Amino acid sequence: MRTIIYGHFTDDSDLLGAVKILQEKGIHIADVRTPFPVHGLDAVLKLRRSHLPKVAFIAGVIGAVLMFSFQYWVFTEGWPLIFGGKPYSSILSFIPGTFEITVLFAAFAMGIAFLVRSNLGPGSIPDILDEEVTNDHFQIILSAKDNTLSETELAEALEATGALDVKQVNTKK
Amino acid sequence: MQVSQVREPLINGEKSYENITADVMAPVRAKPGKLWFFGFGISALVMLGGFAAIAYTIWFGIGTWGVNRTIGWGWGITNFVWWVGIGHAGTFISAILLLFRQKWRTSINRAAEAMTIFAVMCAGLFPLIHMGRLPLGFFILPYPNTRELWVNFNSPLLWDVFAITAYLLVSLLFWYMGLIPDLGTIRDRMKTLWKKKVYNFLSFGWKGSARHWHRHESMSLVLAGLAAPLVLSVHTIVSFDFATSVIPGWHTTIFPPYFVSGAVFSGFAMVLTLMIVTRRALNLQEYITVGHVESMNKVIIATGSIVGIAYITELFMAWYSGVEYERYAFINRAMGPYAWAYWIMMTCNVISPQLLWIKKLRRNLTFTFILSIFINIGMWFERFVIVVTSLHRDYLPSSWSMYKPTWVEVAIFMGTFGLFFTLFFLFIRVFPVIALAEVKSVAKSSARKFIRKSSKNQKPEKE
Amino acid sequence: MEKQNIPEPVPFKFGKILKTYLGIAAGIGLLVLLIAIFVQQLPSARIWANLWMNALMFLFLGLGALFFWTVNTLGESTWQINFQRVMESMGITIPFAAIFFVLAFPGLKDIFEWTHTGNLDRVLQEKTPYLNMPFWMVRFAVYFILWSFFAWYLRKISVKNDFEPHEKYLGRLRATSGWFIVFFAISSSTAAWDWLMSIDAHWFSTLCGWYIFSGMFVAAIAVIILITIAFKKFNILPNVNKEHLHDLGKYLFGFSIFWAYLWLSQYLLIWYSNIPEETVYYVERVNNYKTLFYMNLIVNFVVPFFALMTRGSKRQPLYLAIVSLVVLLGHYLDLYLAIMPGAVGREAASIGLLEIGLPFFYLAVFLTLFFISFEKAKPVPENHPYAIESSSYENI
Amino acid sequence: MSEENKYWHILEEFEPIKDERLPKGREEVTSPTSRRNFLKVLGLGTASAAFIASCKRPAEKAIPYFIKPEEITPGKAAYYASSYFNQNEFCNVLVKVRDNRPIKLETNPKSVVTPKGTSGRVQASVLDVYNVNRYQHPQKSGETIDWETADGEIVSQLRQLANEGQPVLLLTPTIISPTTKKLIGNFAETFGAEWQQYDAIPMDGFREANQRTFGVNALPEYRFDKADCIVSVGCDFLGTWLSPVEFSGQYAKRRDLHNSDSQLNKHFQIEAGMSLTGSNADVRIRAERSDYGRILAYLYNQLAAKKGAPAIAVPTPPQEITPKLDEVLDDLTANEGKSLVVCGDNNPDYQVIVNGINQLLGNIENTIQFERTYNHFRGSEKSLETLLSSSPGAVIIWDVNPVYNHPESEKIKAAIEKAPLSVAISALPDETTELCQYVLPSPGYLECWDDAEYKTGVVSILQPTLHKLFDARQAQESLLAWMGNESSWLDTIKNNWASTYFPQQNEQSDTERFWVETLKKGELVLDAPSVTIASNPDEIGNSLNNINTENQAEGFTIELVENVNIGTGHGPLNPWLQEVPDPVTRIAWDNYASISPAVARQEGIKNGDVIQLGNLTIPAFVQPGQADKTISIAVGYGRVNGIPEELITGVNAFPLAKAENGFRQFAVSGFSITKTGGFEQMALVQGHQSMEGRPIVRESTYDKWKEDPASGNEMHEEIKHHHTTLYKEHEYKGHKWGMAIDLNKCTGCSACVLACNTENNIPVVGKKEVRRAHEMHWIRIDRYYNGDEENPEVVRQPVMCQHCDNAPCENVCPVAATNHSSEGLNQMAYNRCIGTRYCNNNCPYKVRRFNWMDYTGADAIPNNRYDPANLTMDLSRMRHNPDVTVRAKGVIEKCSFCVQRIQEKKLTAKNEGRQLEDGELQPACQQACPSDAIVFGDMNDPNSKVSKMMKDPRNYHLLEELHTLPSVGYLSKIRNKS
Repeated sequence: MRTIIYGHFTDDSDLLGAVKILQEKGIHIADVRTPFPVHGLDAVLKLRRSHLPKVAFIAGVIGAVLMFSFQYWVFTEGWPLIFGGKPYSSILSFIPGTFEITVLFAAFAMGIAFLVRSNLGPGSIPDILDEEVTNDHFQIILSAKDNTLSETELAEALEATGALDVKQVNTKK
Repeated sequence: MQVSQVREPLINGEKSYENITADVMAPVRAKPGKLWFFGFGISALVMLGGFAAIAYTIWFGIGTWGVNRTIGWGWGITNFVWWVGIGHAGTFISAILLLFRQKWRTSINRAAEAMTIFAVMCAGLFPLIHMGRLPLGFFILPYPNTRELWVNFNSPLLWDVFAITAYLLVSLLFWYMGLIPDLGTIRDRMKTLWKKKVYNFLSFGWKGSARHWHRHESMSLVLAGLAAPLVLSVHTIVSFDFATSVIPGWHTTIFPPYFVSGAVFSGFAMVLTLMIVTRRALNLQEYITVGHVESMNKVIIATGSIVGIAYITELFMAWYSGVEYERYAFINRAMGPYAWAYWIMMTCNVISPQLLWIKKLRRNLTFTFILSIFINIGMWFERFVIVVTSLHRDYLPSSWSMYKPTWVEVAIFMGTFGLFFTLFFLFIRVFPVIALAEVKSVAKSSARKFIRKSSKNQKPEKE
Repeated sequence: MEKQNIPEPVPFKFGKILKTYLGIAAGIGLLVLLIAIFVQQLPSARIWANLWMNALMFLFLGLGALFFWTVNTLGESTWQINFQRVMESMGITIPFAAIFFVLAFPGLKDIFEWTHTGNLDRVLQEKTPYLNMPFWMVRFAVYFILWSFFAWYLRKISVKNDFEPHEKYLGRLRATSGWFIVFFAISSSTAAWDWLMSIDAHWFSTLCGWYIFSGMFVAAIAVIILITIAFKKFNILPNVNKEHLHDLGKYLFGFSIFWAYLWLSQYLLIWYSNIPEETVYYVERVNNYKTLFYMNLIVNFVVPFFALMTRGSKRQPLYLAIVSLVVLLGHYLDLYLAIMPGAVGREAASIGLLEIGLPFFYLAVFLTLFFISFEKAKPVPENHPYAIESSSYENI
Repeated sequence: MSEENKYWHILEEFEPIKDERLPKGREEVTSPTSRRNFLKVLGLGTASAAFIASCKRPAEKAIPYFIKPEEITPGKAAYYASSYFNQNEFCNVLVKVRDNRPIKLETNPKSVVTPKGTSGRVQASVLDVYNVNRYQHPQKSGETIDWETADGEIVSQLRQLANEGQPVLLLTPTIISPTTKKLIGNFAETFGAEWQQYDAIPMDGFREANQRTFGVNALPEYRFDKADCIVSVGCDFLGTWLSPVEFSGQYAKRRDLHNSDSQLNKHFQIEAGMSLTGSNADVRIRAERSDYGRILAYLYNQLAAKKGAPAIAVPTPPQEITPKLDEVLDDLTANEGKSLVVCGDNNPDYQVIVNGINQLLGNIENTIQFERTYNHFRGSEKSLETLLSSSPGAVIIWDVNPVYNHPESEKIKAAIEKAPLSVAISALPDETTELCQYVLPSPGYLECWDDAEYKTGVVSILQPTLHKLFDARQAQESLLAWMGNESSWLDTIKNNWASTYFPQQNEQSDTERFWVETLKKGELVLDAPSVTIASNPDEIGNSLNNINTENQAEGFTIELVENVNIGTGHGPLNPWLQEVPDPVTRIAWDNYASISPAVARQEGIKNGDVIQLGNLTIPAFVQPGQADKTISIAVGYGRVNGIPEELITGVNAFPLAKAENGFRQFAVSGFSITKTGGFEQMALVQGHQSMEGRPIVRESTYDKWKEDPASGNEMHEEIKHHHTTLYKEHEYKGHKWGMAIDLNKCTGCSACVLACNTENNIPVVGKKEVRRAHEMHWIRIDRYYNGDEENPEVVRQPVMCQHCDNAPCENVCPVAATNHSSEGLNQMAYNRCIGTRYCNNNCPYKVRRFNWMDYTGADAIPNNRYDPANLTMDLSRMRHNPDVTVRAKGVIEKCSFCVQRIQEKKLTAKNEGRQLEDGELQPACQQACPSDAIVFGDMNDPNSKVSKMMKDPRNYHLLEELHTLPSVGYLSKIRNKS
């Protein structure tokens, strides 16, 4: 059982302004929802750089190692055959396969990581407070729980920033 | 970031975020018209015809094609390479242009990517059906088996298997990840519940949270970084199919980069062909502007000229090499029994794109449309010239021979068009043809006139 | 976006200290050359080959920079404007490269087998319509006249816009760049055939031209980075920020990969079909220059690939500078491998004092010319219609 | 190899088996049309052979051995000595038998007549045995009847006719079997019958001429191996004339240049149409067919002038060739007694002059010998006189087809139909059997007992290697039966031998032993009879006069020639022979009118344009080297009866032949060409005639070779010198198989192609497919023309998989279906192949073949078989070599160096605990090559013949500049010309 206060703006620069103001007031912002990635918002919200690239890198390395060693094993240990007089370990021939698998691993590992991390995915039901968020509403969500101020104070603060129809709802969780 | 006033706007007309949503979603909302059903029906029929021809081939054998002891690959592989080539534009646009921070990509990348995927599907058909024993095609997969028999990692054809699969999957991923937010948008515009449910399922429950956007952006960038070399690798490997051989006209080192630029060349042409029609049909003229067409035409000149230079380099090297077989191969191309194909290729690929140096033509839609079709004809003939003309007269004159396709091959080729357009027709009805979120994000900086709905008593401070 | 407080730009002066340093460097170079000739008495082929190699390297830096600038102009990209003058001034050195080539002309007979008219085998006989001195000279002249013209004219327009700003200059800049690219697309390949591929006269590869180009481009970028960072350090180009370095880093990273891609394409295809008339080139190098052959790949691909993979790496001036330096040396090595085995042969060719010392001379001359030209104009083009974009963008 | 051959020696085993050996009430194993099962359960042997004889669908039912006949080791081949004879083709052969099915014919190295190689026809003949169109039961006017009734009715009628004194005519081909001759003699007595031997293309003119000049009615023995200078006037002795297999061997001996002192013969060919022999000549002189007489006369007169013999002025041949003829004369006179002049024309006058020339040159008794004369070609114009003039009461036609191959076809038809009794004894239906009341099926020669005296004093035995498949009976048996003779035909032969030949030899003391030993060897050589040669020079005078009065030919002259494989009309029944392209024109499945390029140009005719010649409508083919006024057409085509639809091709040209003063002439003048406007695409397998100046076939001249054996092959060293590689070649320890082909010996006879077909179960794809370049042959004989199209020089090159060590094909197969064996073989795993055809594209030699459709019935998908020649029927499948997989649709195949043979021999050697001897194992092609042009062996063995040849300065590899390192070497061609 917690209370959520939210309101929206119709322009990204308004939003940025508002966020700054709220932060100056030391109000913790639970979430901001926008129709598109607002430029500079992540900086203002001080979001840490994502780790997804690292995931990609690690997965890629794994893919590369696996594929290469597999090919090498097949041609030297598994069943060494002579093809057109080429040496058994014809490294150059292994490069294309290795490359493709590397990219495949990296890309999908990252894709999956993204979905898991943001718990998005087939069948996940979002808590949508304002459907226009995916259209032209830039929404700020405050939670009473992680703010010292009371619901009403928060609402007022939000109002003050110029947010439109500020509402309060109680949600479980 | 600021944009210089000199730049041509990417979005015409007076737009607010709301308008953009409405405009782009219109086709998904509206009921499909007669024209749509007509187009869809035709393509579906042609597709079925193609499948029938494929069944016929599998049943009676490749002997039903025109290929023979000398020319082992005919239209089949020609079409394969052609389609793969076309399948290069989408990912190129959305990956490489993203890396090069070309904003104009935003209004076309979605459709282009879709086209890429469909084209690659069409392409993928051919290596499969040109096999003598398709039922045993799974042999090319290195699956563990009791005989411990593996595949031949030396074979470019096997590299193809990896390349095409990886490319198709990664393109799909890239495309879909980009779609998620827009699907969310559609979901929230849908009135009927089941549609809402479906689109919510498809949108993976997107809610536009800043954190998600943050991750989404960095993921897109890395994906682009991964996709860029992938695009190059795919056609590079396709070119290896020929370049690793010893056949004059096939074995030449310039093939990898030249195939890639050829691919982008034909891909962009195909995108133009489609976009010029689509923007009309779905009236998106304000988003896909003449400016967009011009920028694409520029890429076409660039890649087209690279291809042209490659042709000439090949020609010169054939002479320079002093190898009689090489020399003959190229003399035969230009003067042999298949010279007509060679000259069609030359006119369509090298000469006609040079017209685009003229700004007027570059910005002329009708001209561009016609040219784009010419280019793809030319690119098809390029592959025909490489595959057939090189093979039909190789080393030993005793086995020289000629090739002409049978109705089966023609039907299959047509069928792939059917498949391609069937999918495309479906696509424009269920998914937004333009990347909503991305367009919105550049709307402010690049729209001719942006309608700013101010929130109450809020005067924004300019960046 | 990281806000940096931009300090006041310091006007660049090509001062005494700098001159003396360069003088010393040039002196070392010449000294080494003299030692090589009179003390070590190296075989003439090696001397000439070295002069040839350094002349090429000298040219590559200017030509590469010019290409970089023009191609960005055409692509309507604007981020490079803040250090555009660096490229301009590098381009100005092109005509002087011609002089260095001419200095090496007496040694052509030592470098190019096909010049030994009289005793040519069948294949070389058949090549004479293209590989003959007069025609070769004509081509040489044409390349340099046109390249120099473009370098000079583009620079002229760009500077002109500072004083009498007008949009037409941008248009002219684009048009000229276009023509340059067209000519460059052809000449870069043919020049590579004339000056490098024809050293191993029997060998041929359609890709050779583009491969050489990619190497040149990377080398040029490396130098642009080095100079830009230096100028930023001394606040000559204060407007150059991390974002610019980041992008330059990306270029270095990306085109190192592109170079490796072409390297692989060429080697793999020749290795795969293993036809003597082609393999002859690589057999020579793999057997007799084993270490250098693989070194080449490591320095020019492996190092930049892993060093510049992360975001941070590209935004660290010092770090980026070091990597660039390594890559620059790498491409000097690449050039060495392209020239020496054919021109000098296994026994005489080795990396000695000459190979290490001589470049200092050329480098000194290059920088001198560069500084002189850079001093002449404003460090950043003013009134460039897109200038605003260059100072205000960021990498995600 | 002959050492391991398990020859036949216990006769009883071939007695028809008694019924109780057939297991009763056993469950029948019915097999689907899969050959494999068929072989598995069909332990066939004598048991099921009998079974097949009795049932309609042979392979459907089969029975495992109840009691295993001890001569059969399942999976092991047995070889039986026998002989093949058909018109101008005779070979002592070893019949390779697997599970009691003859599947291949191989050279009998012990033979004195044909010790090396066979002809293509011999190789293909095994297929005839399993021909599905064979008569299976005796027939009376189409109705099946049993032998008893047939015999009863025929005998009674014969007796009746005999009493009425009506002539009974027995018409046979030339019989060379001494025993049969005797038998027929008796028969003729018993029924007062007249016996006539008939040849489709008779050589009675030759016999006549020899009668006149030498007083012997005989065909002498020609010794091409003894001749330093051969002059042939329109005589195709390497392809179709008299005894080609034998001659090819002799000829090849003199083309061998293995060491510096070996002597190359010089071969002049004076001819109108480009014949196989002509295409091999050192010097080919292009002359009109109608000028042969004059040319011979000219040669004779010139020689006579030199020798001071009487000469009779005869109009000289055209100016342009006389100087060339003088050249010929110089060489002839330089080689007196070591030269040989032959002419292929059946005109006795020509032959008389030829004899005259040879006499003047003193070749008689040297290169022409009369001891071991040939016994075939007994037929003559008179053969059919009785039939045509005095209408006989009964005609018994045994294995001849005059209705098809005699110009008087219509008259013969009438005569046969008129005859009260007409009996045909034949294995297969043909134009003649159609007309006869009674048709008595005779078995193929592989099912028969017989003997043969091909050359006087060399007698060989034919023995059955397969129980009679159908309810057939040998003609001899019929005769015996009709004469009421109880004794079996085998006994008759044995008795005859015991009485005739046993006394003439002294090796064996016991008749039975003698018989068995002869059987093993397959041949009995008796001392040659001595012959005295008369000499009557005035005959020459007469002949010269006749030629003098010969009236000048006007219009075009059509010369009827024999196709190397098709022969006189037997070939069309055999799809294998049909599918092999003609070695000169490279056209399969058709005959055509060869016209000269000049004529083609002026008449505006292209290949395939249908033209009208008299009442013959036939596609034209532009043949370089063809004489302008002569049109060559192959006989033997246009067969209709007893042939599946797809195999009916070409036009029957026999009707054009005509008799001139009592001798059949195959050159007829007075024709004009008219275009019909029709077009027929011919099955031409090689469209491009020129080598484009590429070093594919390297050649030089004898003189140059004597100075430098590497002449013409200099680039081999140069390329070796430039050889570089980016990875070192694999080492092949143990064996490393290689093949060397001597281009100087190969005549292009195509025996290798057919041997390969037989050995490797290669499917027949038919005319339509060959047109589409879908032919399947693993070995092909490329033919290129050099020089002017008027009279080009011809080079040939057999090309099969080169088994490259750096094989471009192996690299690119995605599924590793083709790779390199540890013995250097480029091997194909058919089961693994998925048919991407990438290997095929990548093969510079284009030797890989793809199964475009289901040619063999081995494909899993039903109802998609493409088998124009009905070779996938169960009976035809019995010919398959069980050691070689039958390939399915969509699979690549190619020459395997007969890996199955390699394995077999290796195993034998291993079991016998010894090393493989060089030459012990021979692939099918080498085995069948009559001129010993192909040599196979271990290149790791420095003493093996092949490694010696590889070291020969003439040796080179095809496209060696590509560094594919082939295991096949070619020895450059050396022409003996100035």
